[in-house]
Amino acid sequence: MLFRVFAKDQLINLYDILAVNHIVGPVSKGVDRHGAPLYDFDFIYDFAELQLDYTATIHSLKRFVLPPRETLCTFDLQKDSWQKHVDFNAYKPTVYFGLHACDINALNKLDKVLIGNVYPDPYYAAKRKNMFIIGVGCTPQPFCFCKSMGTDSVLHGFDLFLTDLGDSYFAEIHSARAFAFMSSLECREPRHSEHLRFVEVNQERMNRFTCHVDTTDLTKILDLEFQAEVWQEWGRKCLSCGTCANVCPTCYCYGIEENVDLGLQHATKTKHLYSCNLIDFAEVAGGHNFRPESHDRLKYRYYHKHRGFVEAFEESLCVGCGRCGQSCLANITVPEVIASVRGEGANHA
Amino acid sequence: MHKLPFVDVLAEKQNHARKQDLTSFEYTFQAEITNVYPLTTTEKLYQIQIIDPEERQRFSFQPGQFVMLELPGIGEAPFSISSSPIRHGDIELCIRAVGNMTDFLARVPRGTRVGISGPFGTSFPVEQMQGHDIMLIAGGLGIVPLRAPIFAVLENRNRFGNIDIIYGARNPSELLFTYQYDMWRQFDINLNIIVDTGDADWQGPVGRITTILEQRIAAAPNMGKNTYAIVCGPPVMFKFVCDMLLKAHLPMQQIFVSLERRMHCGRGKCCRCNIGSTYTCLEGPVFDYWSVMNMKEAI
Amino acid sequence: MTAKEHTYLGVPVKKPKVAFFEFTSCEGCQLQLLNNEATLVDFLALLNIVNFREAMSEQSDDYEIAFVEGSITRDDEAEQLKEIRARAQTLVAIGSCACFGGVNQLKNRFNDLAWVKEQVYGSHPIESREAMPLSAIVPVDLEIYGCPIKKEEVERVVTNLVLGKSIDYPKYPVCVECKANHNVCLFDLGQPCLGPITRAGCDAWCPSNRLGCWGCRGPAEKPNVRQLRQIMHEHGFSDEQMLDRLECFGGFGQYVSELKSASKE
Amino acid sequence: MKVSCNIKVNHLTRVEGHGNIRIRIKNGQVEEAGWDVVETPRFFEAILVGKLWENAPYLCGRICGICSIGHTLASIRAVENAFGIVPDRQTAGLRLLLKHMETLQSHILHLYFLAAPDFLHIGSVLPLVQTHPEVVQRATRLKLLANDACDIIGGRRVHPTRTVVGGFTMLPEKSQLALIKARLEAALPDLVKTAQLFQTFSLPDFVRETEFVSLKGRDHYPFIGGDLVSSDGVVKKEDEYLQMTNEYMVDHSTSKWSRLSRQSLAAGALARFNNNFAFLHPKAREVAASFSLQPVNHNPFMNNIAQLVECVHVVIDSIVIIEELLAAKWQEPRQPVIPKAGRGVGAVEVPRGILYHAYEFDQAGRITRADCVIPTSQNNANIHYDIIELARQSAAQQRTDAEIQRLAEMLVRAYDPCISCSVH
Ligand SMILES: Cc1cc2nc3c(=O)[nH]c(=O)nc-3n(C[C@H](O)[C@H](O)[C@H](O)COP(=O)(O)OP(=O)(O)OC[C@H]3O[C@@H](n4cnc5c(N)ncnc54)[C@H](O)[C@@H]3O)c2cc1C
Ligand code: SF4
Ligand code: SF4
Ligand code: SF4
Repeated sequence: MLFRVFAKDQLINLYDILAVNHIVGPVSKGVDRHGAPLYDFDFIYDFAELQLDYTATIHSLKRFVLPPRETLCTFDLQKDSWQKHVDFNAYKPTVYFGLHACDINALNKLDKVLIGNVYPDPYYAAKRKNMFIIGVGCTPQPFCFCKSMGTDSVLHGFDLFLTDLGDSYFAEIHSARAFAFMSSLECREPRHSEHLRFVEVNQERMNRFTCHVDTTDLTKILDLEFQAEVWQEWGRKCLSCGTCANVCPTCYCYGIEENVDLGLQHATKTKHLYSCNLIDFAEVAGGHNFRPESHDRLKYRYYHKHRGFVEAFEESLCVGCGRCGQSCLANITVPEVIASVRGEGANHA
Repeated sequence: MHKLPFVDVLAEKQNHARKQDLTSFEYTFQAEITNVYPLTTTEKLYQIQIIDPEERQRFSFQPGQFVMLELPGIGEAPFSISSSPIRHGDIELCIRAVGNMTDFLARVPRGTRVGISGPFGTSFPVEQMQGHDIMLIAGGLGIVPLRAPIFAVLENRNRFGNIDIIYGARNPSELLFTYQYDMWRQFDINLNIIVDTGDADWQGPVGRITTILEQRIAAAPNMGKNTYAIVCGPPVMFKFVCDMLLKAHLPMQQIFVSLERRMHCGRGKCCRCNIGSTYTCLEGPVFDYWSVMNMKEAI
Repeated sequence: MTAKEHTYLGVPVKKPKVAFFEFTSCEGCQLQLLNNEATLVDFLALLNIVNFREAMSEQSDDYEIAFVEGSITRDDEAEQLKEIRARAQTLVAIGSCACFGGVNQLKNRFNDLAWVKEQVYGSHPIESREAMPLSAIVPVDLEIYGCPIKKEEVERVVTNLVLGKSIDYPKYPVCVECKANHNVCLFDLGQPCLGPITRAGCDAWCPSNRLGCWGCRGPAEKPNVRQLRQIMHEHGFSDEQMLDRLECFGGFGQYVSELKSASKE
Repeated sequence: MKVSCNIKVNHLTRVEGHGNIRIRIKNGQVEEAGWDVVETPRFFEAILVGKLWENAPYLCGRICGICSIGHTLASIRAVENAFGIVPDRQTAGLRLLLKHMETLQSHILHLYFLAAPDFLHIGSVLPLVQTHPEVVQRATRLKLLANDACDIIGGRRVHPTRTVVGGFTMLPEKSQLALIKARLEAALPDLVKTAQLFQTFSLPDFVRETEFVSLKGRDHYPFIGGDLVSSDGVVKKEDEYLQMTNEYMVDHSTSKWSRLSRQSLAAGALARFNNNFAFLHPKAREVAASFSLQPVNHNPFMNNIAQLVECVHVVIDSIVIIEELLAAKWQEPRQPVIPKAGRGVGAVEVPRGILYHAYEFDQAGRITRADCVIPTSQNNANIHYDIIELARQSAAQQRTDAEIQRLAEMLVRAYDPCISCSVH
């Protein structure tokens, strides 16, 4: 990896260099009822909109790589035959400006199942291949537990990663194209003092984590506690609204719907993101539901993320961003649920 | 100003084990329904042929695998291939009308173009079963996925030991493939059929599958290690039948089941078929009983 | 219009004869049908409309599908509905009034029709009975929810009806669609919302416009109303405010009485 | 031969709601004639009692599917007047714009879909899809524009979602407004064509003198709030509306009737035109002149033309409003609401005439009394006496049964009655 340092006022130049492309980044979405600022990822048309010192975004980046609704293909029907037209819905390369480590890690995890598996998902892959990612160091929030999930720093899956050293940015360059961009910027090799400052800044950040999840033997504990009473308690709270999965950067399950146009000559096949928390997720022919109760479904979400994925890919499908807990109206958070399953939380029966 | 180059995934050759480039993962074979045979009031047998002769020949599958059958604009659903593997892309599907896509399919005439993708999923280890006795146990629609291994076994009948088919249905009118029973018997297959409730013409036994299985096990006290079993049917049936087989000393890894889940992609993406966190479409639908025991909420 | 006979995947598609009727309602749902400007012509081409009083003078009693708007609040309406039921093969209730009683059923909450009449008409005699959904009088084949109905959904339902394809509604709540639209949760903005318990299908129409959901589409499958009540309390909303929304369209009948008795405790 | 006929139109078509026409003429003498409303009442005024203030606009919009925006705005105005909230310029501008777009969509719906078939001697607009596709396309283009604008400003074309007491829940994108402005500009030629189409129709020559009631313009053609005026010279304040409407019940109608200085009064496009002609945009006045329409006109069939004139006016005025909104910086969309005890009235000119909502609140902002007076109920008596007069004139002119029935139906349609709304 190559490192560079550039003064903060150079950032706008970096933006300008990239601005011929579509740019997505954190923008302000007003304030919540307590006056706290809200952020979300959106297209950026003006450098002033870019809020690099954002706390966390409500939704993840997922809408850009796994849109909540996506047309997979269309059909033209003739009297006795039909044609299928496939469009991967990727047209433009896009710069993602200002992703935190957790979100970059989330994409890396999605890659494993959506690109690495025997059947790659071409719709995802097409968008994924057209990303230019600029990461940025974050300030841990009270709900962040990425440190516990091992996703508090990111080793690959980005082009450039910026760390705020006060009056300058420390840039990790991870791709040739990023290197090319940096060469049109006023920047230089970091000095030794800046190496130290970089380490120091990261250490300070490490010390700020307040939220933890104990993942020791979690795969086994989830198996052992499959029948635990706490699941029922969480289930009674859960609204089965799927919000947790919708805001999660790594939840990817979906449903398919096919519709015929009013003219009866065309049809479309649409994919829409689903959630394993929704009531009919595991319903099959004849109406049998493999997970009829909300606690069955809630449990399954944890089971998939913290056990199944680990078995398949040696790592958890959760990056510890805490969004699901933040968005859950019933206050169901990963740290509390896992603690209670481990028999530690206040909620343990 | 730097314009990022657009990466056309369509063009980019991927080094995937299975296919050459990413488009192939969305490829649908155009196929024609060449014949439709009503089997009962709700099930029909569809003969479906891939139109392009080359594609038809290239399409090969193992008994137990399934395809996604698509009616454009109506829906797509997984169905076990119910015909002999040697027939390649000229397959038979036996389909029960239970919902959106299957109800529409029941109205579709001969000659209609449909889409097929696959084959997907794991298969029954027919090779491995050679030299052994085989018990094929089916309840209701469970006979459908068993028909492909039955064909495979019959084609090399002399390589297998005793073959038992135990098949239960709710009543005689729901029995599938009745026209093939004589043929199966001619191949020295011990075919046992039982119904929950008989009717005026019914000569055979009445009761549960387990009744017959019990008799079979009692008659062959040392079936144990030498026997492979394939079990297919409604979830409630699995547990009882597999328990009995275990008691009869069949090793867990010689008992196979085919599980049914909701599937929207068949490609390990939509998560709809996950059991615990195992994809039924990738690691199944055929599982050995050990794996099933190991998965939460499998049956 | 002359019908072009279609087949779809080899299945013959017949233009059904359809009729539209309205009972006690604002006629907004019928208007929504005419509001399909962009697709109106295609929509009309799918159907053979034989009766649509709001838009045409020709009338016929020979129809296969009847779309009925409005709730039943008078005996003559009940009688006419029964006639429609007898004629139509498929009876489709459109809008919350027809499906649940709609806003009209709010008058039922007083359990005092005489007082209600007196409020509006004084001593002048007027005929009216408790507002009822169609299904309280006759069997209903299909329900299209919403106040008002959503044209995209109507078009989908009608296309599916014409094709003979099954018609499914989301079983999950509005939150799913709200999140898909990347809205900020109304509770975070300090507004109450019934999204977590209301059946989706409207594409989170109101929350996407920053108005909390009032539950016009009725309950989602197995809604967790008890938990939502607690959430309302945590966010500073009273049982009364929750009740206002819950009882607004009549879809949550059972939960309204539960909440009423719970808030008395 | 003297005219004898017995006309009974049950559930008149191509109007909103359920009304019946009856005319019995024997030997040239009108024995009986009139207008009956058989719509089932919904009792909104009772429903509102005991509800918190925030329910009022939400529920009252549902009085009418066609003018739900007008009802919502009238209701909001009543609540705001009771709580002493004055909308800022941005809110007022957006509300008027929204109101205009509802007027446009409602008038176009009436002119093309409900009224025009009569003049073309067809049962509905459907045959035109084949014979005159360009007419249907023009109608849908205009209606779509108005509806899209309602979606963008009010959140939804039927039963708006963004309109709340205190302002709006959220604002449209300025780029969306700019797009609407461009479409409005492009709509003017369509309106000219509409006028040309209506020039080819022969409007029945029928006059019965009546009293016209509307809002009183001060410097603008009035739509939201202000004083009330009648063509007979009565002027009242907004909250004195009861003295303008004087509602009463008749046996043959579930909708109430109104009167002021005479036996009946008329509200609607023609009333607004007659009372506020001076405030119309010159282009709109030109259109009126091309139909020789000038105030005070007493031919109810001319209400169609007055609607057309208003379409031109609201389109031009909307362009002006959008220009102003685009030039200003967006302000907070919503003012805080602090309920208090009191009474508030909101009068709004909806497509069919002047609409009043009035509420009384207790300390906590719960409604203790509600009253809504709908344009069509103000028009009922006028429609009734017009039918009688039409029957009389027809008998004198020896018209055929079919002709009398057609004229009577057209007459009622000319009022564009919103019957379900009037029986709320
Ligand atoms: C590996 C596999 C092999 C199968 N083989 C056969 C077969 O050979 N013959 C046959 O008749 N059926 C088979 N099925 C079941 C078949 O896929 C479903 O009956 C079919 O998907 C129903 O689709 P539909 O659109 O008609 O029903 P829908 O209208 O989608 O649904 C009707 C009911 O079926 C449920 N359902 C929807 N999709 C599925 C699904 N994929 N699996 C199970 N239930 C579902 C719904 O929740 C609902 O309760 C198989 C299923 C799997 C997973
Ligand atoms: S855990 Fe929370 S966000 Fe997730 S489905 Fe349950 S209630 Fe909704
Ligand atoms: S499960 Fe929750 S904490 Fe984990 S990645 Fe998803 S949203 Fe973030
Ligand atoms: S958000 Fe709620 S109230 Fe609004 S349309 Fe949807 S279901 Fe109805």
